[in-house]
Amino acid sequence: MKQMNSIFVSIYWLATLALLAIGVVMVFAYTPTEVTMGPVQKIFYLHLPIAICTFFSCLTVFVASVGYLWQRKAMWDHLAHAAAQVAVIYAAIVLLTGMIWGRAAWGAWWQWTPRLTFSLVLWLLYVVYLVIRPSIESSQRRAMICAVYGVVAFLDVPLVYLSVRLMPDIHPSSIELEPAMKSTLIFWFIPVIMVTVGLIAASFKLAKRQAACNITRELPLPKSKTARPLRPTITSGNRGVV
Amino acid sequence: MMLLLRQIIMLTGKDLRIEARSRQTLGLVIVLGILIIVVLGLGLGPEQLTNGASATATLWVAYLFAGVLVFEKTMSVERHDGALASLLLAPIDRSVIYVAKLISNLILMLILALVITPVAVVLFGFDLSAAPGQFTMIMAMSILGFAAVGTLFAAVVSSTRLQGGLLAIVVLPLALPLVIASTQMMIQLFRDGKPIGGTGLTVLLAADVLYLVTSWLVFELILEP
Amino acid sequence: MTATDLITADKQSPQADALDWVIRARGLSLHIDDRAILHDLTFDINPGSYVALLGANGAGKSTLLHMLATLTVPTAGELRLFGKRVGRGNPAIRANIGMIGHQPMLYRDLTALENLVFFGKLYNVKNPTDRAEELLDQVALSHRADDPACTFSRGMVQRLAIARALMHNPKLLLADEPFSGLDMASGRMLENLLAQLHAQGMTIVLVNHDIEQSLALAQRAIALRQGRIVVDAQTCELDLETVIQEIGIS
Amino acid sequence: MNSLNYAIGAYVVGLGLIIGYAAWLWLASIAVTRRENRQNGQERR
Repeated sequence: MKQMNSIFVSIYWLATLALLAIGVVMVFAYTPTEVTMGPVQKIFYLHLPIAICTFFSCLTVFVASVGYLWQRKAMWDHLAHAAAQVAVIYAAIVLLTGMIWGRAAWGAWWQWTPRLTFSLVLWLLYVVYLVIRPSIESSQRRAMICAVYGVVAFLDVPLVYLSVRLMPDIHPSSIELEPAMKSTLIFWFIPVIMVTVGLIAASFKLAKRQAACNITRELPLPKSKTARPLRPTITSGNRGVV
Repeated sequence: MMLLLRQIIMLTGKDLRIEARSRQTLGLVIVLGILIIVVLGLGLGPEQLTNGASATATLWVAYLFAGVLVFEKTMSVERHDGALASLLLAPIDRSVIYVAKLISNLILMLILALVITPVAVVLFGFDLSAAPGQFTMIMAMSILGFAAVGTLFAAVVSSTRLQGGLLAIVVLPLALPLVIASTQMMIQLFRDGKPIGGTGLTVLLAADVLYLVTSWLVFELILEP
Repeated sequence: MTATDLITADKQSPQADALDWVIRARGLSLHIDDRAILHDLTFDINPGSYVALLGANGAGKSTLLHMLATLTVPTAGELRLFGKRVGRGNPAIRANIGMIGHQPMLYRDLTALENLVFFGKLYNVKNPTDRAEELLDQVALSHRADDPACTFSRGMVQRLAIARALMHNPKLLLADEPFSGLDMASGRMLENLLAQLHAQGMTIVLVNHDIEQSLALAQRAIALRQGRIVVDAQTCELDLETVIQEIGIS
Repeated sequence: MNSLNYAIGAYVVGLGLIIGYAAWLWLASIAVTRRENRQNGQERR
């Protein structure tokens, strides 16, 4: 069974890589350059699917956190941790590509526009999730705190989205997509979703195996009948104190 | 219902009596608030300060960090001698403990606000005269949401021996929507002079309701001696 | 130590006498992070008995005591206290349980009297102040009633903790390592206090790492090893050697 | 033309982060396998 599994995994990743490569070729060779924005618009085909999948991984963190709060099984915590890692990586991509787009289109790396601020705050929210994990020793306590944080952070996302829209939006840009562009965009969703699911699954499996290794399994205690335990020295002070 | 109210009043009374008796939290927190305002005020420089928006930002920073200290202190009182275990053993509802602790935190934050806001206004000439009523309303709603999340996570985090900056790191990002919404509304209010729009208020209201409800539900699950 | 009656006799509600057990555990087990802390514990504790939970560190005795105090929910098995099944949120059952531990479990900034009155009100005890005064008198702390608990010595705080545990006349007293940190005199005094309570019909479950002291005090001993019951017998039939060997103190 | 470089740069950054994370996961799984073998080896001996 193990053998079958690893074959499937390698096929899965090869297919994803192939699709990604095709996607890149399509973006730079097949799709026409957008007239008003110029070639920088090509970032859109990566930016949008990754943004959607960021939301998907945040949702997974939320579901896994609720799962842990409800069942208290370590498995949920591993899933939340895995999904949070992917969420942070993806939020970083959305943030960076957004900044690059802003730099190319309006000349500044950073502007307090609603979209950019939203991805920054989203990234911050889930980076904090990862940052607080190592500073809590007991695994049960860590799972508990992260579960509560995972729930509240996800519920925070719509609030951030709403409050960010209060900010003045200097460059409202909604561009019209030609059919060729649309097909590339839709095509790009396939590899990105495959990568997301693959990364979350791989990270989840890894977290589970790491936790299994961490459980301190001492060698079983010698059966009391056979091996004589060390006789505790019973002095007057500590009467047989263990 | 009356019993719940009586229990809440009892617990809040206990918190405030302990605070009055030990006087550790309030003095510390007020001085920290003033320190933050002075540092930020000096940093921003006089010309920046006249408009209300930077006043809100400065006050927000003071409230956030002083507030985190309040939440940490009021919860450590419970943990100190294992008193929380006897509270949990008592035949009272766990949400009563949450509401009582929230109210105590709010009272302490109110006292904190009543002290450091005038200090900020006097020291740096914030002219809140344009819309003092709306200013207080916005700040009150934001502090309520902030305290709701702060109290929940103070209980969650306090159970680990390691407190330190953990509570601040956890609570501050969660309070960001409140900060963004209230500062944007202040900008509209003071700099542009426009009355505050509906979305701003809905955000604050939604945040308050959301934080209160989630904390209420989750508190039951996470409170352990 | 005045031997007045710490718990007034009439408070014993008839319903408790009808049952022949106070605690009935069936197959209690607890798993944390897929590690079994307690394995399928089954035992009955009948009213008025003095039971000692023994075991090496980490054998799960404190966890079991917290479970009996309904503070921890078992992952499997059923626990019945005073005839009622323990589920989520059970104020009625908790009203009959008193607990003392190595921590005093009260507010160090409040005075002794304020602490007792506060907890009394929580258990809606009628006229809590009189009850508090009476208990402070019995634990010989009435001269310190208005001093904050932080000014008390370790022994005095422990006596105050007992008074707090008895404020609402519990039928079951759980003690989690109450002797730790006590000097000889306060330890002796605490032993007498517990013996007196037992004489007046209180059911006591004591967790203690000092095995000889527990064997001397308690009627019955339940020893745990790695979350399993290895010994459950009357203390008179047990001797220190076998218990130490059974517990497998390496 | 430099906005094309920005577009290429964005893809390099985006895919680079994904591949970097995947590589990190792969390395970590090798480390875990080594720990598992050692632990299993220990018990069998």
